This record gives sequence, C-alpha cells and structure tokens, in this order.
Amino acid sequence: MSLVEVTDLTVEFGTLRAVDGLSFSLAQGAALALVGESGSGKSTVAGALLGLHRGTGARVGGSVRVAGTDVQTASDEELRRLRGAKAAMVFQDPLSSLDPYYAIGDQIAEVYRVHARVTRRAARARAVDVLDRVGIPDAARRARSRPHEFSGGMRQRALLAMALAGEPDLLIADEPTTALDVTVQAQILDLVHALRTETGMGLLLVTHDVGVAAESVDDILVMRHGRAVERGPVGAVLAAPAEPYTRELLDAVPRVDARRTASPATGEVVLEATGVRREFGRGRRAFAAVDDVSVTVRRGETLGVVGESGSGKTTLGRMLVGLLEPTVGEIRYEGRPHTGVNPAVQMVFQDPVSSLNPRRSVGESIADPLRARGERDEERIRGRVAELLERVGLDRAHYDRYPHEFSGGQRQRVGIARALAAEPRALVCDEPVSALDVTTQAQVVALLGELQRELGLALVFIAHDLAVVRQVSDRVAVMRRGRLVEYGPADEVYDSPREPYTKQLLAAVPALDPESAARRRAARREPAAA
Amino acid sequence: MRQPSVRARRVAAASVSLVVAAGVAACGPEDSDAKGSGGDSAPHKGGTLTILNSQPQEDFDPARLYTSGGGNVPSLVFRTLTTRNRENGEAGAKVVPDLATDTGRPNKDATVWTYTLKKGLKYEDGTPITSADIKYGIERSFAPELSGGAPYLRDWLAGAADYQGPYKDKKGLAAIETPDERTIVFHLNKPEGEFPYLATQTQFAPVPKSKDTGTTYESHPVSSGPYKVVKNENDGEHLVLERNPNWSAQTDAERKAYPDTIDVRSGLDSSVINQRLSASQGADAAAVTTDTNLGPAELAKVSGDRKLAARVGTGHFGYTNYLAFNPKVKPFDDPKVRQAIAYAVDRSSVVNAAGGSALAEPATTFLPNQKSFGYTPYDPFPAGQAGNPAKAKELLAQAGYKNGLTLTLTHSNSKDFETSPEIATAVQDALKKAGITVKLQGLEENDYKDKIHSVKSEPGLFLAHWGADWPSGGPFLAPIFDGRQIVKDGANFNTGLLNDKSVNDEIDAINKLTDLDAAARRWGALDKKIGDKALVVPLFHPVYKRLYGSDVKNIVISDWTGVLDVSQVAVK
Amino acid sequence: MNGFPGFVLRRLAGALVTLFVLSVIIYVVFYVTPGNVAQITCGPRCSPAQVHQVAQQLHLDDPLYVRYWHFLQGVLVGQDYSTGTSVEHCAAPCLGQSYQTGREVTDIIWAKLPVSFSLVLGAMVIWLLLGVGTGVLSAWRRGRLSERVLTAVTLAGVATPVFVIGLVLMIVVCGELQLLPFPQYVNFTDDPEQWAWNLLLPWLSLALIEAAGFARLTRASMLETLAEDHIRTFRAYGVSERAVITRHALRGATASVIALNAVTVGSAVGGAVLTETLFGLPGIGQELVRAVKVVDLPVVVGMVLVTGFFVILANAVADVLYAAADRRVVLA
Amino acid sequence: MSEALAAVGTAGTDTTVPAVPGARQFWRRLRQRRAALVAAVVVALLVLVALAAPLLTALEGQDPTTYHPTLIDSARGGVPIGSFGGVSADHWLGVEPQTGRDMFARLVYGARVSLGVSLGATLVQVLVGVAMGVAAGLGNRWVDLVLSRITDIFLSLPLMIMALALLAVVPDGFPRPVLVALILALVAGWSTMAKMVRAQTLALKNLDYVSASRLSGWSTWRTAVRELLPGLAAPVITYAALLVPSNISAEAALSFLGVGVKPPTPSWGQMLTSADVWYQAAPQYLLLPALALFVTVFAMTVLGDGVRVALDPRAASRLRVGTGRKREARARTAVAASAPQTVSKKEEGA
Repeated sequence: MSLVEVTDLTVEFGTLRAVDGLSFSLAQGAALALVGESGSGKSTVAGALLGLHRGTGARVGGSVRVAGTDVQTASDEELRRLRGAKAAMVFQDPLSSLDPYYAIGDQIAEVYRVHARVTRRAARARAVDVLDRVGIPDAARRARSRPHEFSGGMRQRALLAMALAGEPDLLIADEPTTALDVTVQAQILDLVHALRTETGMGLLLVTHDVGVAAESVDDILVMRHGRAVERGPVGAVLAAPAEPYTRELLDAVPRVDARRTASPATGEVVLEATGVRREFGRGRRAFAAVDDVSVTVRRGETLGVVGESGSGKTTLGRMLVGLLEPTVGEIRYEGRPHTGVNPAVQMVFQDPVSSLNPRRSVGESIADPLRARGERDEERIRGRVAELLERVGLDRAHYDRYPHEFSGGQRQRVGIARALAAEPRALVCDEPVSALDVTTQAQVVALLGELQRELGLALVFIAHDLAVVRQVSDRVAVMRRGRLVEYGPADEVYDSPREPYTKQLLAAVPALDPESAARRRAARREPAAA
Repeated sequence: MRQPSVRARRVAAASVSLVVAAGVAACGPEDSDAKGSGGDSAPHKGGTLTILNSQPQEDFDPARLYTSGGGNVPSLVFRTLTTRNRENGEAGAKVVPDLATDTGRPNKDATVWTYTLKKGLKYEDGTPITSADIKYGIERSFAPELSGGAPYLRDWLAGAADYQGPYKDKKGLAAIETPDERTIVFHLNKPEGEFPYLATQTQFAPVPKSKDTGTTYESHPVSSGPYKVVKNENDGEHLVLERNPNWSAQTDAERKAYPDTIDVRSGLDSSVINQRLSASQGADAAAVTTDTNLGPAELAKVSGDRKLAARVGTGHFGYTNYLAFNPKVKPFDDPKVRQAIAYAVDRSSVVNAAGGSALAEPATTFLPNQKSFGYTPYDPFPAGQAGNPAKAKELLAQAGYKNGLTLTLTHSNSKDFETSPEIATAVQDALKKAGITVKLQGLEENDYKDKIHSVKSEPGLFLAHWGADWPSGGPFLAPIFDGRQIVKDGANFNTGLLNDKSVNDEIDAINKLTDLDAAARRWGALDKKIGDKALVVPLFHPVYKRLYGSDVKNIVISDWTGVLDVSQVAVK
Repeated sequence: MNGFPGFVLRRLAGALVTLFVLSVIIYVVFYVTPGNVAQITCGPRCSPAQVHQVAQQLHLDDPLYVRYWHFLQGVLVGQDYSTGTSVEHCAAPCLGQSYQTGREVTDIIWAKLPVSFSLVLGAMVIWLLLGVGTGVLSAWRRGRLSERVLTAVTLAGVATPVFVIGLVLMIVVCGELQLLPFPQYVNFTDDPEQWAWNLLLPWLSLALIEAAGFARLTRASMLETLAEDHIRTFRAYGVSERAVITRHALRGATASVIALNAVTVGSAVGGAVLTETLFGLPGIGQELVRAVKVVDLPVVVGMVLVTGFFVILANAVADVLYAAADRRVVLA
Repeated sequence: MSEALAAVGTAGTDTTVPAVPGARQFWRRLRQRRAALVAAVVVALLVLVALAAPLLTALEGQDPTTYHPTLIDSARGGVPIGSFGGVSADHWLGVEPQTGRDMFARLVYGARVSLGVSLGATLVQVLVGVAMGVAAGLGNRWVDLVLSRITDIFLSLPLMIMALALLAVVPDGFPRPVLVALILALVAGWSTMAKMVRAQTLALKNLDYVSASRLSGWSTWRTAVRELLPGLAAPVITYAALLVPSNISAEAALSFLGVGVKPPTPSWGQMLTSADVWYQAAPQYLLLPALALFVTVFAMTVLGDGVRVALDPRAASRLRVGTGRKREARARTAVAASAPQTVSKKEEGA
C-alpha cells in the first residue's frame, strides 16, 4: 500500500477552485516534488494531506489517504493522531512557524508528548536528541533558546527536528528553503536528504524552485491552476519536458553558468561610491552594515551586487540613491560628490506590494516625479504617464487603477515606470525580481535590459540570486558582512572565482540536473567533513 | 458665619470651608418621634457609638475650630466656659455654664465679664484646669499658625486687634486677667451682651501651656471633657475617643457621655452614609452622623418606610438662603427692580430644588424662624408660594423696564445645595415668567467666594446664605447689615453695602442688653426694618433631617445645632 | 550606555526632567487659579490683617519664583519649619507642609499610598481575571451568544461611570442583601481578612471599568496570534485546540496585557479619584481632590509628583515587562 | 516613554503592512459586517437625535429647562408623581425628580452635549496626537526627544486634577461644553495617540513607497501628508473609536466632581451624577441616561471594530481561525492568478 494516495482531490475556497481533480500517489520512502508557480495550488494540496482545511470553510472533494488514514472521513481525534505522528509538516518561514515565546526544546517536547505518552523530562530529552540529529551544535543548551536566538538555517533545522521527533512515515515540506540564503538552503536540502536515507521516510516537497526539486526528489509533479501539468521521474522531466508549460518554466529559470551577451560597457562613470561606510546604532551597539566599499557604474552598464542576507547590499543600494547618507566616504554623481536624493538616480524596490502606496492609483504614483518637478499641466502628465505605462508593457488605461488590482510582475512594472518618470540616468534595482515567479522574473529582467539599452541607463542590480545576477550583469560585486569580497567582470567572477566565499556561494546554487546535483552535494560534503 | 455642612448631594471632597461641621444641631420640636425613640427606660451606659461623617475632623485644635456652641465631636473633648443647653427644641438654644459656675457676670455696661471656674476640674492626665489655661487657649487662637476661628475675640477684646498670639508675643493679652486660678476676667472694647454665647466656642477651652505643641497639638489635644483622643489617623479621618477617667459628671451637667467609646469615621460619601444608616447593620446600628443630612432622594425612599421614618431626627439650625443684591450695580440700585425680583421669586420651585417641603421651609424673613433669634414674621413683598409675576412686571414697568430686562445671577458650581446650580436654575425659571431673562454665571467655589466677598468684584445679583454662630440675632444681622463691618480690602460680608446710621445705632443699643430675651425681640424688629429695604430676598430656611442607627437612644435635638447631640445619645 | 543599566539610567533621567516640568506646571496653574489661599487657610471671617499674617506665615506674598525656589530647596536639602512652639526639620526630599493642617506632605503621602495601593492591586487581580478571561472566551467563542453577552457586560462596565456602578453595588450588596459590610478601609497590617472584605466592592467597581480594555486587548492579540503561522504548526502536529488556545494564543497576548496592566496600575494609583471618593477610601486621589479644592498647593504638588512618578514608573516597567515577555523586543 | 504602551495602542491593528485598498473597498467591507452596519445606523441615529433635539422636543411640546412643580411630590423630596417617573402623554419619559423638568427633552438635549463633547474632544485628540506623533516620528533625534518628553509630561498629568484647576482659571464667558471638550482632549488622550502614531510613523517611514516618494523629489512634509497620513488612518480610527467612550465617561466624571458642563444645560453624565442617589426612589431617572450612555458606547465600540476590520483586508481571513488562512486570502485576491510568491524580505542593516 502506498504511503499517500490522493484521488481526484478538489479544494474550493468560495468560488475559487484552488485544486482541481488532482490525483497522485507516493510509495513508502519515496520522494515527490509538487512544483508550480504561485496560485498553482501546490501548498493547498500539502495542507489537504493533513486535513488542515477542516473547519476553515474550504470545500474539499475527492479522497486523501495518508499512511492508512482516510483524511476526509477521519474523526478529529484520528486526524490528530495522523498529524505529527505519521505525517509531519515543515513550513516555509521557519521564524514565524515557531512560537516566539517558548524555548525550542519545549516546543518540540510539546508536540512529541501529543503522540507519545512520556514524561515531560523524557520528552525534553527526546527534543535534545532530535535537535542533535539535525545538526544543532550543543543541542542540550540550545534547546533552551527561543526561536529568535536561532539563525534562519538553525530554525529550519529545528522544525525538521520537530518533524523527526514523532518518527513519521511522511515528511511534508512546504517551501522549506525559500526564505533561506543559498548556502543555508544547500545545507538544509542536504540534511533532508541525509535524514531520508537514514530513516527511510517518504518526502512530499512543495516548491516553486525547480532547482530545489532537482536536488531532492525522485519524482516531480508540475502543477498549474490546480491541475497536474506533467509528472514523471525528475531527471526525465527536467531533461526532456513533454509539456510546453514545463518547458516555459524551465527556460525561465536563470542559469548560473549561462554567459551573458556582452554589452558595451564603455560609457562615462555615472555613479560612484568611494570608500563608503555606513554604521547603524550608536555606542557599543554600533555596527557597520557597509564598510569601505568602492564601486563605479558606467552609462549603459550593469553592475550586479550579490550577497546573502546581512551582507550590506541593500544598504549600499540605498546610499547610492541618497536615501541613506554614508558615515564615511562619499557618493559621486557624474563625478561630483552628491548628498541627498537626486531624481536622476532612481530605485526599483524588492517588494512590489510595499513599494506602491495602496491608497493611490498607480497613475498618481507614476506621476509623482513629474509633479515634483513642477509639472502642472494635467493633460501632459496623463499623457506622459500613459506613455510610460505603455513603455513598461502595461495598458495606457491603467492610470486610475489601484495597486491591488495588479499582479506582482505588473506592480514591479509600475515601479519601473515610476522610476523612469524621473528621467533617471542611473537606476538602482534592489532585488527587483526576487519576489516574482520565474516566468515573471524573466520578463521583468528582459524589460530592464531593454530599457537600459534604449535609454543608456547605468544599472545597479542587487540580488541574492547568483543566477539572475549573472544573467544581467556586466560586472559583479560580491559582498559579505558589509565588505566587498570580490569585484570584477561577471564572467571572471563566475567562471574563475578567486575567493573561497565566492566559490562556496556558487557551489550552493541548486542545479537543474539531478545528477550534477548529486555530484555537487558530494562535493559540498567534503569541505564540510574536512 | 458658620458653614454647616448641610450636604444633601455629595461633594467630591471637602466643601471648601475650613470650618468643620462639627457642631451643627438644632431641634426637632415637631418631630415627636425624635424624643419618643429616646426610650422609656433609663439610657444604657457603655458600648461604642459610631459617627459616620463626610468631612474629616481635619482641625481638632480648639484654637482653629469654628463651631457653633462648641461643636459636636469637639464638645466631647473640649469643655468651655459656657456651653449650649443640651435639651430638645427651643430650650436647647439657651446658654448654660460649663467650666464656669455661671454664664458670666457682666459689669454695668457689659464691657467686663467675669467667670469663676468650678472646683475639681481636671484634664485627662489628672492635672487641674486653671483659669490661666483658658487665657492661654484664647491667646493661642490669635497665632497665625492656628488661624481659623471666629472673628469675635479679635473684634471684641480690648487691644486685641494686632495681637499675634503667644508664640510671637510673650507678654500675652492684657484684656484677659486671671487674678487667681479659678477666676478669669475679660475686658471688651465695647458692650457685648451676648458674650456668654461666645464663651461656648472651643477657643474658650483650656490648653495647658506645657502640653502645647503648636500646629501639631491637634493630633492629640489634651481633653477636658468626658472623652480623650486615643487615635487620630489621617488628619482626623478616623478618630477614636475613649472615656476620660478624670472627667467627673458632677462638674458637668450637660454631657451625658453614655457610650464608653466613640469611633468617628469620616471621608465617607454622603449617600453612602445615609445608606449605611438606613441599613443599620452591625456597628452601624449604633451610628449617627454629625454632618450629613438626608437628601431628597433618600427622603423619598425613607418616607415610604415607616420603620425608617421613625429613625429620622428633624431639626432646625439658624440658617437662611437668600438672593443678595449689590445696590452699587445697575439696575439693582433701583429699589423697584429689587422689589420686582422679590415678587417674582417662586419659592415653591426653590424649595423643591433644595429638596422639597420636608427639607426646606420658604423664608420671607432674613432671621431664621426660631424664637431665640427673635423671629418676627413679616413679608414686605408678598409673592405667595409661586411668585407674583404680574406685580413684578408692574414694578419693572415703573422702573422703566417695560420690555423686561436681562440679568446675570452668580452662583457657585459647588454641588452643596445651598448655593447650587439647581437653586439658580429654579430662580431663573421663575423670573422668566416676570419677563426677566436670567443668565447664570456659575463659578467654582473659590472663585465664587472671592468674588462675592470682595467689595471690588461683588456681582449685582447672587445666591448667598448665612448661618448662625449662636442662636441670636446679633451674629446673624450685624455682619451683613452693620455699616461699620464693611471690609474694603478683605472678606466683606455686608454684601448690600448698607451703612445706615439708624441700623448701626440700633445694633449698638441691642449689644448693650444683657437680657437676651429682650435683645431677641429687638433683633426681630430690626430685621423687619431692614427687610423693607429689599437688599436681600430670603428664599428658604433648610430643615435638617438625619437618620440614626436603630440602636441609638436618647435623641436630643436642640434649636441651637439642629442635629442630634452626640453627648446625649446612648447606644444599646 | 547600553543594555539594561543604560536603559534604567536613561529612563531615570527622563523621569526627573518630566517630574521637574510637572512641578513647574502645577505651580503656575495653581498660581493663577482663583482662590485666596491665605483667606481660605485663615477662615472666611478673617480680617485683612489676619489674612496678611497668615500669608506671611505661609510665604504666600513672595513672588512665584521665590516660592518655587523654596520648594526646590526643600526637595533637595530639606527645610526647617515652625510649629509655633518648636522648630522641626523636614528632611529632604521635603515636599513642604500642608497649608491647611501643617502636616508634612511626605507624611500625608506615606499615609495615603497604602490605601491607593490596596485598592489598585486588588482591583488589578479582578480586572485581569475578568478581562483576560472574557478576552480568551470571546476569542475562542467568536460570534457565539456567550461571547456577545460577555462583551456587552464588559462594555457596560466602561459605559457606566464608577459612581453609578459603585453606589448601586453598595445599595444592593450591602444595603439590601446585606452580604457584605459597607466598605470602610482597614489597614492590611491590622486585619488582612477585614481588609479584603471591605475592599471587595471598591475592587469590583474599579475592575469593572478597566476589565473591558483588557478583554478587548486580549481578544485582539489572541486573534492576531491565532492568525500567525506558528499556530498552524501546532495544529499540524496534532496539538489539541484547547492547548493551542491556552498555551500559544494566550501566551501571545501576555506581553501586551502585561504592558497595559502596568500602565493602568500606574495611572490608577492616583487616578482612582472617583472610586476612592465614593467608597471613602483615604487614598491619594481623594486627598488630591480635597487639596485642589482648598488650593493646598504643597499637597497638590506633592501628590501630583507622586502620581506622575507612578505613571512614569509604570510606563518604564511596562516597557521592561513587555521586553521580558516578548524577547524579540529590544529596549531602546 | 512607553513603547509598550504604543504597542498596546496598536494591538489589533496592523503596524506596518499598508493595506487599505481605497474607499470603495472599505465601504464594501463595512457593509458586509452586519453588526457594524447596525452600529453605524445607531450612531447616526444618535447624532441625528442630538442635532434634531429642538425639533423632537417641540414635537413633544416640552423643553429641557421648564420646571413643573405640580408634577412632583414636594413633601417626599420631589419624587415624580405617577408611575414610571410620571410618564404621560405630555411627558413621554416622565419628569425629573425635584424639578419636574421633562426627561425626554433633557435626554435628547443631553445627547448634544455628551456626543458633542466626546466627539469634539476625540477630534482634537486625533489632530494633536497625529501632529505630534508624525512630527516626532519624522523629526531628527532632538525633535523626537523634545516632543516625546512633552508627550510624557502630558501623560503624567492627572486629568481630574488639571480639569478642576483649569476649569476654574478660564473665564466664565467661554462656552463650557467646548472648554470641557478641550480640557479632556488636551490634558489627556492625545498623548497615548501621539505615542502610537509615532511608533506607526517610524514603521511606515521606512516603507518602500515612502522612500519612493522621497526619491521623486517631494519634500519630507509633502511625503508625510501624501504617503504617511493615509497609512495612519486605520490605527488612528481604531484608537479614536476607543477614545469616544472614554471621553463620554470622562465628561460624566467631571460632572461628578462638579466641574462638568453647567446647569441648566443637561448632559448624560450630569444626569447620571444627580441620578445615582435616586436609584431606589426613582429608578428610571438613573436608568434612562445610563441606557443612553450604554447604547452609545456599545455602538461606537462595535462600529470602531467594524471600521478596523474593514480597513484591514487581512482581517477578513481572520474571521475564521483556521489554517489555510493565507491560501484562502491569497486565493481571494489572486484574481489574476499571478499573486507574488511571498518571500520574506531580507532586511539588511537598517
């Protein structure tokens, strides 16, 4: 009997059908990835396996059997016995998935005691035990820490420990590494892999990242609009996708080894940072988010800035546009030192939700730079905004719409249009595509490239995703803890990195091919062992 | 003027006067129950009497107390040269000897008064009380540190005007002589036939100089009366008095002192006091109040319950609430306008606002309606129960206000009902019928007092009230109508600014009389004469109704204080 | 300065500045308030000469800044004063003596504080039980009848002034049903049992006013917590609904409840004026109102400084507790 | 002073996520909540009653100040004659004890003062609180320090005491209800609002769209008005809904201390103050204003809750406390099916 048997599953929220007649099964000890973009219904499926839609008003149809329990008909009590004991779930955001108020060990002990009739003390011992198994150093002591005292990777390890505690047959991992840095992501994926081999449990991985799937599972199921698009062994599907959508998805994934078509990086220097340092906090708590960084961006050129969280790349970007003043050093615009904001240097923000005022129409937002410049003629403003909307690939008539009426990619386009309205000479893009689905990502990246060529913009492209950066950049700056680690032409940095950190970063990038993924995993293990 | 705390409505905290309502009491002649419940058997001795009050006994220094007849609680601790007669009704308005053997021996023109102390008088510590202690007690009251008492000593004693008390002036007051330990002689600067009344005030209580601790004396004043202070918490919020073993009933004909202990609890909300007295539960069964009347709401409830109604003591304290004019302010300079207002007033509305006919009696005379004041009924501007707007309009027309006029009535915002907004609105509503539009100017209590008692800022029309320092016409009429008592640079009470020689002369003449009955009759006549001038419009005399606990016996309510006398009650 | 000691020092400095400004404000406000202090102190019938003597005695004739300087001197180094028969020393921090009674203000404060504390701390227990209980229930039973009834009851508490609740409670409980004696303050040290019985109604009345705020806050924070991801985690691991509510959702509400509680306690120490007045509890609030009415400036200033101190203290404590309860918050 | 306090003030609202999607959505959401709708109607009715007080009393043929000595029993303290406090065709809700004034007229006129004072005070509290909070949040360290200190001082001022003192200082000619409202507003209430707004401003000012506005070349002031204020609407309205009832109660408390609005102007608080002792003898005298007050506070609170929920789109999903909340919410908003994959923002440095 298979571990998971899903037949003709439908989940409806109100009028929206999130999952539409999905069937699949998972054998004992096997690993399956549900891959899809946002809105494909993949997380809904994961929830349905544990009956988490019960009592929420969602209508669930079809049948779901997990480890011998019919989730649809099981009593609440039976469902509780399934959850955690036979099938355990790991969630996307490890910080918010743990109760901030209790020690991690206690939380693990608590869920363990739901299923095992043991004393409090024994449960705590068990917690330390599993924490140790997921590689938390000094587990007995760290078990007493609260979630915020853990780093992101450690939190995800702790969640895995919580899942392990009940020795489940099935691990459901819902985007387990999405919120993590690439090196940490690699470690977690390695850990999941190791645990699977050790315990023989089955894995259902839900992810938007084909690379992550490639690293971790045997079979893959591509979803779109609640339906299965394609399924099969991961190697086969990735190597030779049968469906056009799958192909489209794969094509959109940026490759870290893809060379960029050369661009004429010969223009004059537009923006320059010389020896900038930026401190936050005062007194003993002061720390430098950016320390002694010097970069230049020329007209028509793209400077990629990569780094993991805490590397100082966003701070650098904000200094470049003048939203932050450097503590030491200076920012030069066209050769002259410059402080404060400057309409000629604009920014595109990461989060398309928070970068537009939800209470103002997008047209008004785009018109801001025009009005600020003193333009009063309403007709001219509307005309110019319409032009800009069109330029970024939106409808002229969208002037009076509000941000929530747009998708993420469209909102990012609005953000670009607003930046363009100021007629900038330099554009700093802070993680402009990291919140977007891969297909959308590719479109936005393409748009930026087009605009750059057309307007001769100097672009600064800040991202944590090495592949995307490579795709767009002429030169690359690798940052770590506020400092420049490596700085040079993109191909040089990517193909023959000098610094060990750069190498480590590159090694952590998931590969789309399961075989090379396995090779790289082995390679990663070696330095770890050494 | 005493300010008895006749608190029908609660006031959040101290009603602004320093004066503590220790001794408000007058009698309940028409309330036969009051006496009846006193008991058929001999009063029980012993037990604890609880006193529930709203005002804490903040001042417990005999120098600082402003009482009528020595007060209620203070009178349990302080004996004075004379005291009020502890009897029901009219008889209770008489002065009787206390420490002294008689009520005072005047010289021929009543400018020198001589007293002799009884034999065997002792303080709580057993030391004898001497006439020098009484002199010292009076001298202390002149110290600015211990201010607060009535003004008469300073006004009457020869050469006392600038005396600053024994702390600054070691020589003492020459106007008081103590030729021997039992004799004390007072030299006055003018004839004062009512000196025996004054000698009831706590300033006439003995204070042993060796025990004087200045401003802190009040935390433990040395007792000469039947009880001594054993506990004084929070500035008189909680007082416990216990029997003073050195007090002898043989030397004190007035105080009965039946209970062994007196427990005074104050700082209570007035409605809570009445609730507690009506529930009469536990220790509250043996409880009385010396400062809280029944309010109209409580009266409405009590009057529907015969058992409760039997536990209400009714009394009258010499007190008048009135509308006052400042004739220096237009249009009140015209007597016709003042008379028109007197005609227009609707006393039944005013009485209702003051709590209804059971709690207030309509007043047409300035003097209280009691014999001791020389009450002579008169009504120069008969307005009837509901006012006479027609007559008022007629007078207004004569004065040149055919189309009515607009006035401002100043009153206090304090919720004490005497000068309260409710009375003011009742007056406002009544004058409307006579074509007079009244604007109300409600002032905070302190502001109100500053204004009405200052010659410079006195408003034209305002609510005022006056209470008796002792039950006689003198302290009732003289401060208000004696032209020589107009104070230009301080607190002035002659708000009508009347300075009429014939009135002044008559006041002097009456003051010479030592026959108090004869004096009373002439005060009555003088009141009528002043009443014709329409400087005030008397509104009502309050009636005091107070609940007492079910175990409280031997109720005595004199016309002097209007409330039951705590020195007389017994508890079961 | 960093860390906890630094936080305390910064708060202390801020508090001192606040209290200083507070005392200046009170001095100025009461300086311009009507009411001839000397006349009030001396008595209504005092002659101008006597009033003048009293004014001199109390230094009321001095200019405002001189009087304020004397006050500051008293606070910093103490001052001597005369009782008439002897000279007493009022040790620093001396807040002066009451115009009315001559008592040292610090003595008055020490006498009143236990009463106010007794009232507030007892009421706190009730409002926490009532408010948090209601909040939990209404978060749990959202939309059901029991929730609506409970919400209405706590709102009735907010809507009805304390003097109405208190008096009606007293009339019914003490007067008609005779279940309790009429409240009368008894020192805790004298008789703890009587202390509690006598304060029960004042506690209830005060708690009823505050409970609704706690109910709302508890409910809101619990709903917020229940919508958080970690709740989903525990549900997904088969933890029972009861445990989710009591262990996790309620725990999420504690930080803000503790903070609100500290602030409420702080302001109620001097702010429960009406409750103290109605029940005749000789606490700070009652004394303050009395002192204001007779313009007893030293007492007013002293009391306001004390109540202000407690408000500031409460806010600081709220911050510390909030940070302690919610370890994610850093003291700044 | 207390950050915790500010946090308390915002509990139940959202601190950082800007979420109001325009007025149309707001009204639609509000309409969906039946309780809030009923409450809105009640509040509107109350306001209408207050505005139409002269009309309503004219309809009854009474006014709030005329004495009716014949309708009360003077000998019994002035208790109304007749059942239910003297209810009759002339006096729909009976008459007031002691004076015989018409209860209905006093109640509807009382609504003017009670609602006027509380709403007026709330308005001032909101204006001052928002101005101070925004200024402190946007200003530099020194501005913030000074404004925060001022806020602290006002937070520590005892309301009742200052009211007692200030009401005595201000000249008599000043309209009393306005004065009461001002004192309620300026001495208390605004400081907590200011703290909350400051915390919100600090959170909002780092939002990307605020930065974007600055990059557009707008001044700080213009940015504050255009971008920040709308974002403050939800928490401010929520908090204001809490302030209204507390202002009504405070007005009643001032009346209790004898410094509220002046007679013969009726206010509910004042009526309650004089009525509580009549609880046994004339219960309707106490119950009528108490009921009016309760209905008002209840309606305001429910409405405030409704407004808060309507302003916060996330709250729609909070109605059901289940898992799948996020997906459900996302499903609802994901009309175009390309909603973003939420990636937690990687904050650096600041």
